Amino acid sequence: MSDQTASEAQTASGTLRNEETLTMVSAINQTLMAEMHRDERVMVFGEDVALSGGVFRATEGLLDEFGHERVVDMPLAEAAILGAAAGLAAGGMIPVPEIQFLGFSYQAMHQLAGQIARFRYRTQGRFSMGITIRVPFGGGVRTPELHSDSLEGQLANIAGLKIVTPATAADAKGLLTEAIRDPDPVVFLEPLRGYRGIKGPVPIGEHRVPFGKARWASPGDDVTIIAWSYQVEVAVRVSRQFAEQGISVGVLDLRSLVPLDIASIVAAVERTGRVVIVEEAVPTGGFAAEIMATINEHAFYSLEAPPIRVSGFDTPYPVGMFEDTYVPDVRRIEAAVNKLINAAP
Amino acid sequence: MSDQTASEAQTASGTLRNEETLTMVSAINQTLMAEMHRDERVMVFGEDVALSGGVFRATEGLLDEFGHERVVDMPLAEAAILGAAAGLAAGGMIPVPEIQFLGFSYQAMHQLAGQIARFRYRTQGRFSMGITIRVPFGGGVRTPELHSDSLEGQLANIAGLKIVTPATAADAKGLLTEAIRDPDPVVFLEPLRGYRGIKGPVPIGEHRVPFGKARWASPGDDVTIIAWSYQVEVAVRVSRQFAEQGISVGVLDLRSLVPLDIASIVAAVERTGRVVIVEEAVPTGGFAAEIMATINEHAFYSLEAPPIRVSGFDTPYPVGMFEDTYVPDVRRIEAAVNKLINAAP
Amino acid sequence: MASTLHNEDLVGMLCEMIKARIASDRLWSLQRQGRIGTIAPINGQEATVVGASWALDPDHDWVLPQYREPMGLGRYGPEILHRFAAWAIGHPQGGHIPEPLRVFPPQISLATQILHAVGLAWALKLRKEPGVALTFFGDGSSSEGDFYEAGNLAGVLEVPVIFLCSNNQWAISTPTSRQTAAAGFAAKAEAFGIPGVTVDGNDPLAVFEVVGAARDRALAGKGATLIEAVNYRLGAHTTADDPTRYVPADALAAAKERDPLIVFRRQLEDRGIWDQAMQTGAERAGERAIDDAWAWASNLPLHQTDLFDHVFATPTLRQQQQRNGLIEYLQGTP
Amino acid sequence: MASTLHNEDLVGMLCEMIKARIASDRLWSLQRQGRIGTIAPINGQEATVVGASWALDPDHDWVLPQYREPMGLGRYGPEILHRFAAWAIGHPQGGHIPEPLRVFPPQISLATQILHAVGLAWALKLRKEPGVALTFFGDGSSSEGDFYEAGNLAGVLEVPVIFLCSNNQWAISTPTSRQTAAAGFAAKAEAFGIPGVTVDGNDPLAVFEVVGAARDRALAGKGATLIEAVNYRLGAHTTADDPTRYVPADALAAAKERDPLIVFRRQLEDRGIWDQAMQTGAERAGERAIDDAWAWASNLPLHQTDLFDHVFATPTLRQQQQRNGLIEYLQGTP
Ligand SMILES: Cc1ncc(C[n+]2csc(CCOP(=O)(O)OP(=O)(O)O)c2C)c(N)n1
Ligand SMILES: Cc1ncc(C[n+]2csc(CCOP(=O)(O)OP(=O)(O)O)c2C)c(N)n1
Ligand SMILES: [Mg+2]
Ligand SMILES: [Mg+2]
Repeated sequence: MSDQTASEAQTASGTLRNEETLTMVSAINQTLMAEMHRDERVMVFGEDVALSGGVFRATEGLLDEFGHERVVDMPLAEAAILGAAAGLAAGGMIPVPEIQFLGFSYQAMHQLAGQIARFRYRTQGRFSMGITIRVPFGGGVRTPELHSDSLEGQLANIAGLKIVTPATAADAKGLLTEAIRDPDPVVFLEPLRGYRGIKGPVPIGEHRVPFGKARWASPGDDVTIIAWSYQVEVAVRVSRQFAEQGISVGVLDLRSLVPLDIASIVAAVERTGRVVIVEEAVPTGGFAAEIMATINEHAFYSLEAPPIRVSGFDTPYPVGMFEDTYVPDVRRIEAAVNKLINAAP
Repeated sequence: MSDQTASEAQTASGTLRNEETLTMVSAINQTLMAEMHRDERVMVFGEDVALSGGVFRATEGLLDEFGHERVVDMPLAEAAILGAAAGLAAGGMIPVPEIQFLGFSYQAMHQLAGQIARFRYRTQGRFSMGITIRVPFGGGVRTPELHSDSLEGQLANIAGLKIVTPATAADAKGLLTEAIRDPDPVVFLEPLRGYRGIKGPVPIGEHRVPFGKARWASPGDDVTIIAWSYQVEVAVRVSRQFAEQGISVGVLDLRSLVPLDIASIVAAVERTGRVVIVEEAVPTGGFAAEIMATINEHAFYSLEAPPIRVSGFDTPYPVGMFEDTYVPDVRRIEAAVNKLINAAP
Repeated sequence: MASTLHNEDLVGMLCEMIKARIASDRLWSLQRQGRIGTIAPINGQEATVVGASWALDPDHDWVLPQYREPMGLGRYGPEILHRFAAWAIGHPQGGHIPEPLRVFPPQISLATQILHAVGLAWALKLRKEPGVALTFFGDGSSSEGDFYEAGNLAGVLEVPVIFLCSNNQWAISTPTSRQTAAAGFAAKAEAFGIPGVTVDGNDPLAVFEVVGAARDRALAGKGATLIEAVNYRLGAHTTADDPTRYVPADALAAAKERDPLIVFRRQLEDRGIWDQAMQTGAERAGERAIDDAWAWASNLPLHQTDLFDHVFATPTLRQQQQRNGLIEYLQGTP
Repeated sequence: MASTLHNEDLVGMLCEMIKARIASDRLWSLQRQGRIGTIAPINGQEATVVGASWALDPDHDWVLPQYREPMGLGRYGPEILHRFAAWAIGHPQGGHIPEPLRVFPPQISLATQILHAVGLAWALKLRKEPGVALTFFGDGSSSEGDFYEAGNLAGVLEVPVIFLCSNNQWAISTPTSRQTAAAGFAAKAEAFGIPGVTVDGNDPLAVFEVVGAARDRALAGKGATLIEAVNYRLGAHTTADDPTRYVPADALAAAKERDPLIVFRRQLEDRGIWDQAMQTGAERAGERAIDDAWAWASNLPLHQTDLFDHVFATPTLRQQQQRNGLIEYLQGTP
């Protein structure tokens, strides 16, 4: 899967370069390093990003390289982190703030949804918010409360934010590079489980992956699984298992939710007519519902059976002992695929 | 429409009583009055709710009736309003806080989504949050920024909140009564345009409307419009116009989004096969997408054409001069109905 | 320092104050005629805004207002009032204050701009630009977490920011006694480790002086200052408000005695640098300024499809599709 | 007042402090064995928590902890530790502290509980119940807007709440110098118009005294107090943290000299009310307490379908459908 990514990845020069094998967290760390070298306006700040290098070590080494002016440990206040980012962006900097866990973006939602997402619009282009907000999210690692919540559905309903969800180490690099260079605010969602759990070849040197272009993590003709972030990895496992039975299950990795690659979704529905959508979130109002709506609007007549969403449940993200039940896994996705295969066309 | 509502409304005693004609804001005011008389644990607080009776006069007269202990002007801090509400609920009170406009619930999202919605779950029933959060929302009255945003899609993705959206004066009373008596947190969304723009008969005396039971604001066999809050009013106008052409367009008023009346939605789809969903929100990730997903999951094979959502646009809620274009109106809904009528089955 | 003010400055300040009041009153009437949306008058806060603006250097210093102050920022050029009129009309260009004007658009989500000011001041410091960021906010807004987070962050970062709390005694209907139990709003500076100063907000010279001192301090690399300017809201909260429901008549009457436009005029008359002719001239100039702003704003072209502009630098495919749908709809061919 | 403490109180306090340390260390090892999730040790903060709890009346006073303090709340009964062990395991019952215990579960979303404490104290006042609400929070958490909004609201409402900032010098890797420029955390009380007190958080008697005074004040209807208890985090932030990356070795060594367990023990030995036998006994009792808690927690039954319980008093239809789907899935017949 990762090989395919790297070779498919679009680079600025259009050429293919050497690769190295990295975990996702290393790919992120290298990218921050490279972008800070490239443009001295890029700065990293947040809770524990400097001295300790981040609770997941994503910002390790940046302080030594760039000093206290550009790598800053902030007081413990998420609204201050994002509110200051807005001011910094207006003042000509390129802020790359970190929110320590996505559940704590709620503390800053008025700055994120009410301010950062609207600043360019409110000022009709005077102040653009070229801010990349890095945030870990997603389940599977037995964290305390509010550390594992998948809130992308809520974020996607906030017009003015781009929502980016890498599923491979190479994409983490390519999409993060793109995010930092994008003139608009990007919420860059990093899967907790993926930091060290996802590893793969990453192009050496500049590597950009445009937003809004989904990736076939695995091609397939019978059923399509649409996923993003860590669940792409799970979906690919499902696809491999079906492949052994001679059933061809494609996995479409959305890469970014906003902008959304509608064309690839339509192509997937046209190709297979049967779609499973996987998300770790609360289903009601989650992003899988948006994918369903998009399919209905653009590819309804190609559907051979109703799309199925495999999600968390309509409960808060639960305590550790419920986690494996809550987060979609191979078996639940398999069941959905089987149901679609058995559905009459 | 309102006649029909009042006579359909379910009352605790099951009998029909006298009605009076009220605006929605008067119905809300009377209900607060009645509930505060009924149970002395009920208290109302927020910005400008006491001395001035609320910026829409919804809480007018409460201070005189119940005094400064139970009707309280708070410092200007939304997180404090909802955070204190959580503590009050844990301490045995029945808080009915007001957030002055839904756009400012972002300031309190960590208390709403992270705390109030999860308290019962976190404590496995020890502390329940019988809080009713009254909030005006929705467009059409040329407010400044962040006063008109429809965020119900985001709220619905927060497990643990009930989302209630009255569309008539009678329902405002019946649902608010229910909300205050509900042991769980309810976000009670009041349409700005409806405060004085919606008027109708309201049962005198106790009147309760259960959550999760949609209402046929107008019955219909050819197409169903699913709507909530003020857009029900607009949809009914659309329905009347089609009736003149001999086309029967039903309007299903959801009344509450969480819990959702799946059965009535399914019945509507089975009856008409063609569905328009109306929301004032940003479409991407909005609640109309959830309705589409629900239809796909429960009534896919009854669809005769793909459901259509009529929404705002994927932009922040705009300035006044764009408002009439942004908010769904009769013409846009009509166009959607016509498209469905013309769609091949 | 106030000592560096020349007579023409004092005259200029009073002219700006009069202009602000006239603009405010005019917008009030326009709202009453149904020609613009909700508007929040500046009446009573002119001395605070004009005094502060006089201490700033428009070529280097930034202003981040709440929603009343733009009417008093004539020192930053007539464009500010033009844009404010467009904002009141509900035209999208009202939020666009063009380069190189160092003024932010009105802020509706209270206290959020205080954090923006800290971020902006941080950028000035990092880029070694010789300016400060001054942000206005109300007594009510000081209760929001953002105010405190901003003050605390500014204390830690030592950035060139000035927090100017315009204490007009009311947050809509909520008096300061329900807003805080602190010994005044300047006392909150203790929580941030920065200086806090209280000043008579009806006296533009006093405001000028403390803002000037805060600016000197900031430019000297010594960081933030919190200023409380005490004034009184002489009108309604907004056109949607009825203050007779809650403002005690005697308090209002007393405040009107201290109306900065009257007091400062008297002061200049006493100094012999102001007379009736100048008053009439200033009033005419004020009328002209709002006439111009109104004319400019009400002649702005608008296409409904501009609704999609500037959400992102480049619209998404979905936005383009929606825009195309809107064009069809507007052409009546949906 | 400290003067009302008897020898058995002092002995009881040290016993609780030892119990807390032992529980903390045991949970640390259990995490290292992979048997529980992330845990935040209490080491270094025992005197603050135990001293404060001793000033409270468990029958009337509430405690709203952050995430470390539950280990030190033995005064509220052994159940607290039982539940905390279940919480650490990731069992849903860990968050349920049963009636009538006046203790909230651990709070993860920092500073949010400070507002809950104000609301709860408000309820006590309205219901005329003779109790106070005490909330613990860290130095880092004091930077959140919620802390300030809570302090300000408590000042206005004059409710019986005690804000206890346990200043262990670190918020994960962030030292207090990066957290605020204020002259200490107690100084922030100025912003709220309430008293602020700093106390040696390594001395349980000093903590007992200031909390007792704050409680008296609160019960007398005089409102809130902010207390800063200065101590030092002797261990890692959590089991996921490596403090050697950022805690200066000399500062830690100096703090270990002031380890409250050593200092207070010495004090009691000097008074002749503690000896090695008592120490051994207290340690055994501590081991037993965490053994019991662990046994209780690890034997709790669990059904995966309980996942849906208590979201609402009555599940929605959709939740019921999801639950039914889960049952099918668990039975392997999806
Ligand atoms: C975050 C937020 N909450 C609530 C409101 C509604 N609101 C608008 S103005 C106002 C009072 C503001 O008072 P103050 O800060 O003192 O400013 P003033 O109007 O007195 O100049 C309120 C509550 C808002 N705009 N933003
Ligand atoms: C709102 C919020 N932001 C961030 C975090 C992540 N986090 C957990 S503990 C911690 C540091 C807390 O420091 P402090 O308040 O001093 O408490 P201590 O751990 O030192 O006892 C952080 C940043 C969180 N849990 N909640
Ligand atoms: Mg005010
Ligand atoms: Mg700490």
